[in-house]
Amino acid sequence: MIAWLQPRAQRYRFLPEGRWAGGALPWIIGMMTFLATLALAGGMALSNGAAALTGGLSRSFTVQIVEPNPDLKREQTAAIAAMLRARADLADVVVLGDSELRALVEPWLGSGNIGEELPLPAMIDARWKTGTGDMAAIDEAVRALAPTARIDTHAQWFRPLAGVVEVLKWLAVSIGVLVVATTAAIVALSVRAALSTHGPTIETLHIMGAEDRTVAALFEYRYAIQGLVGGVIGAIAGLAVIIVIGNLLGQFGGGLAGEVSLSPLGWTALAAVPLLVALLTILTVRITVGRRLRQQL
Amino acid sequence: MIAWLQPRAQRYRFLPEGRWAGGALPWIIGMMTFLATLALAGGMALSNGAAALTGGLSRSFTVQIVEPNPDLKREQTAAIAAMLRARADLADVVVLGDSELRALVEPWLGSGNIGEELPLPAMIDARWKTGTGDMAAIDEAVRALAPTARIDTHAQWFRPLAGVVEVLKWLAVSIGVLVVATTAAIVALSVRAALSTHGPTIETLHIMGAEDRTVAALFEYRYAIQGLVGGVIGAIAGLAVIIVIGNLLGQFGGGLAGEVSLSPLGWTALAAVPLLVALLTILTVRITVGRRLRQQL
Amino acid sequence: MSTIVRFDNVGLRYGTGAEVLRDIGFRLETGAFMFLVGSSGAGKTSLLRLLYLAQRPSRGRIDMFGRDITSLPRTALPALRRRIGVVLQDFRLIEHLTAFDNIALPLRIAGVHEAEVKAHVDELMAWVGLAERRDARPAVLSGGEQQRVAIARAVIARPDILLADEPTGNVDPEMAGRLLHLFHELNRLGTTVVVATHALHLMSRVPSAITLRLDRGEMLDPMGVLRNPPPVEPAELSL
Amino acid sequence: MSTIVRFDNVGLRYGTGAEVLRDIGFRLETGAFMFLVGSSGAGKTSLLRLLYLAQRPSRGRIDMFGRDITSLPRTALPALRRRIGVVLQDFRLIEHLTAFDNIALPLRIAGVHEAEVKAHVDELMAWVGLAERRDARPAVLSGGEQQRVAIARAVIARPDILLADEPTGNVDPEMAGRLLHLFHELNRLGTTVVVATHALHLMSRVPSAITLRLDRGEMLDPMGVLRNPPPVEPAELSL
Ligand SMILES: Nc1ncnc2c1ncn2[C@@H]1O[C@H](COP(=O)(O)OP(=O)(O)OP(=O)(O)O)[C@@H](O)[C@H]1O
Ligand SMILES: Nc1ncnc2c1ncn2[C@@H]1O[C@H](COP(=O)(O)OP(=O)(O)OP(=O)(O)O)[C@@H](O)[C@H]1O
Ligand SMILES: [Mg+2]
Ligand SMILES: [Mg+2]
Repeated sequence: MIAWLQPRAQRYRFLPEGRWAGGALPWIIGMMTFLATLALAGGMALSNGAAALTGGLSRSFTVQIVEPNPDLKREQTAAIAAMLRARADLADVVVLGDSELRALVEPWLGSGNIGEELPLPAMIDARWKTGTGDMAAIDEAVRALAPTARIDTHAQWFRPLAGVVEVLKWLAVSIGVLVVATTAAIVALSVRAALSTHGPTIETLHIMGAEDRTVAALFEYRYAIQGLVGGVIGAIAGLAVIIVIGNLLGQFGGGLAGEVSLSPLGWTALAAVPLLVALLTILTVRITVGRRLRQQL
Repeated sequence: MIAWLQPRAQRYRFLPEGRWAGGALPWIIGMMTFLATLALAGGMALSNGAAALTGGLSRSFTVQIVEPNPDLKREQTAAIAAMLRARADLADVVVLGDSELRALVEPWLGSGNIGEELPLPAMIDARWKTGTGDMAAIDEAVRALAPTARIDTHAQWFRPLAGVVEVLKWLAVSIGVLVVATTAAIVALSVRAALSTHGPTIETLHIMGAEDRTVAALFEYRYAIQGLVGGVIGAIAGLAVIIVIGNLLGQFGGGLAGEVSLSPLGWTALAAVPLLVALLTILTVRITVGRRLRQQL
Repeated sequence: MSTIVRFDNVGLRYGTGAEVLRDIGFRLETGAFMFLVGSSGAGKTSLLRLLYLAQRPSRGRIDMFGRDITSLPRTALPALRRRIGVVLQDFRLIEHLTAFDNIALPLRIAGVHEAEVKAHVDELMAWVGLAERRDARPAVLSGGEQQRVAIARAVIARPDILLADEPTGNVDPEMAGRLLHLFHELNRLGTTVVVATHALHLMSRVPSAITLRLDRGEMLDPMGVLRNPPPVEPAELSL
Repeated sequence: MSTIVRFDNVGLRYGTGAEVLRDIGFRLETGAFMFLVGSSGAGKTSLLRLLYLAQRPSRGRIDMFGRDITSLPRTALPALRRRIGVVLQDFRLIEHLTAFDNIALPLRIAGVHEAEVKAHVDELMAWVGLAERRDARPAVLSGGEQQRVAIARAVIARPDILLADEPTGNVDPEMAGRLLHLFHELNRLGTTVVVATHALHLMSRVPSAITLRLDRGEMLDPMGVLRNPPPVEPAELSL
């Protein structure tokens, strides 16, 4: 298992030292890791965003009571709020106060222009506890209490955006998977090339009684180092870019950035990428070399 | 120059036929081309978006005249509109009618609630012809005509978003450049491996009097095909994804998608990617092989 | 003395071709010295490939070191290979290793202590006239030098059995005699030696040697001495 | 007859090492047959490397085909190389090509018509006893078979000068004689031949041959015949 950590494998240099593949492989692996990290982070961020859109925001709706008679309006508002609060599948039923409504309207009308005489509608925000419940039932119940009331579901506003986010999320995830697969293909290509270059050496070692795992370890050791170096370089570069972009989004985007940021689990997943790449490298090497060695008796 | 098109180079198979590098190289090149295409398209789309934001939308501004006295308001509005129209560096000066304003406010107040008695502000949209002009001068001129008037520059709303778009654009471009560089590195790695594998063959051909360009052509021919195949596969996949994403954005995002779409030049640039990749492949091969051949007398 | 190699009715074909070895049967006693002769393409190298476990026979049975190697699992072979020294027809030196490191290879594979490696290898290199080429890589060695490195590598670990394929094709007659003397000395110390060669004039140098003559894949053994060899005289340890 | 090769005070060192060839000076007339002898490491292969333009001398001047090859530009060399046939000590066959294709290589590099290639190669393969191994790759050929492929490849294009490095090290004496006869025939047809060999007994087979003896990089030419050779007899075209 850890045969490639045996000092002898390096000490006796059965394979040539120095930079294999002209030293380019770690950089190539680094670049691929960088892309994978970005794609993974993008996918996770978009996934959070999509969850926020389809989950949090779109689960809430607003009841608007447009009733010129202030008393009747207040009455209807209270009745509807009570009805909504009574339901077990709703949460966060909030009646918006007059001042909050005024704040919403003010940008459009200019401050100080809205007198008491302006007939603002009453508004009640509510949210489904899980998923989206039976909107039609709510609609019916509300209309029974206030025929002029209107229900705004946020979902209808966010659904298109959520669709786009969903598509982008899957694009990012697919790219991530493709990048990882391509990295394995590149490593395999490089290993096959090395095996072909060092084929005579392998054959000679084999004839002289070297065990398969000793020979395999020579390759695993070298590629593991290259994979690890490349993975760490790429992951560091990727994380740096993610942090910078995240900060810029936080600076500029305000609220949205919060929805797009990563969970601690997400950060852990990103940090695991270089290890994964190194592991993938070793696995690719082991399979490729093993197959080559079993060609000989 | 086109020595590698000579039939003899293939006919006599001085190098082995069949899939080199286990047939993986075209797929790897294809994958990299796919990524480069996406990054390029993303960069161009974001660049268009950024231009739209910093250029079109952010060049416009709105003057709001908040004046309870309707007559005075009408007077001031006309004066300001005349002043703005008189300027040579502004265009599209539009006074928003009462009905348009009502439409803007209606969602917030409920339809039918806005009577004549509601003191709506007057609004004038205007746009700088090029860049953003001397906002302070406008501000001064407007205030001279209507002390209570307020100016909304759209730029202040769009600037943060424009910043994010700008950052993402440069990220996309950098990724594109990195992907292309990595592709060259992968091709070079593969060529060096092939040279090392076929080193004895090259030496033998050399001793027997084969010209350098004949030998180089053997490699160029094979890699050019692999580069072209990979480039076309990747570009087709990339364009397919771009078209799908573009359609989805068009479906969902409405107006924004228009700003993000590609110009004919952009499409041409994307279509040129596989040729570029093939050219890059040939160039990499020519340099790598040439260097190897000149090591021999 | 015990039997170290025993072939029973062995046949070998590569892929779907014709048999390149047919009905080979002989016994080799521990400590024997055998020449393998026959014209080009007769199957000498193929027979040696069977002996150094690079190839399984397509039929028949081969015993080496008292074990039926045709039925041994693949994992048991490396240990046996370390008891066999081989000089290949095309040398098979490792290109990136110096002459010293090439010769030291079998000792290092066997895990011998480095100080011991150095002493042994340096002594042997002097013996085959390569002391000055200690740090040269195969690419810069002359053909004869490469061949001597290959021979030194084959004998350095004092194998139980030494196989040499045309080991003197690239050296002058004087060096050939010297190398054969080395084989002979090893043989006297107990190593069983099999040498495939075209250089028939060398054979007279080892009077006690037996000869296996191949003709287009078949054994020529009119006397039947190979199938039922007389016991080998115990070697005097004189080196 | 004209001089085809002329060495003037030639020295060769690899890198910063000592000179492996020192003060080599001789003339080779067109149509001559020369044996190159000397013990292992004497510099035979190095001298041949100079002749097949794989190496420039570190000092002195070499003329071949009437041109000073030490000052020729790199681009002018391939055309000269196509007039030289070489049998390398390690064969250097191309692994993925069949015996036929390996032998055909020089003709194809020279752009000879395919029908002609086939006729010539098949005839020569029969001559060296490889007719049955036509489609075999080097890996499946015996050592001697490989050597014969290498020789056939060297002579197929009827070179002006044929260089052979230890061309009979892996074949039996009978085949060695046969190959030497081939060289001799080619020589009688006008090809200048240089053969480096340890097989001194072969030298008597070509009575008209001259001998260049190397000793640790120096020429042994006590008579001075090599520096001022007598004219070669016009060869009778008898083949
Ligand atoms: N791997 C292989 N696959 C197919 N045929 C092979 C293979 N190796 C050898 N042969 C054939 O088997 C026959 C015997 O070959 P082998 O190498 O044993 O001969 P040899 O006696 O060593 O000859 P030489 O003296 O020329 O080295 C030859 O005809 C050869 O072409
Ligand atoms: N490329 C090289 N770099 C450095 N030294 C070399 C190189 N090639 C050969 N030599 C050395 O030059 C000397 C002469 O080598 P060369 O191969 O010419 O000998 P040779 O006469 O052909 O010997 P042999 O009969 O063993 O083939 C040897 O000592 C060898 O080690
Ligand atoms: Mg053989
Ligand atoms: Mg030599």
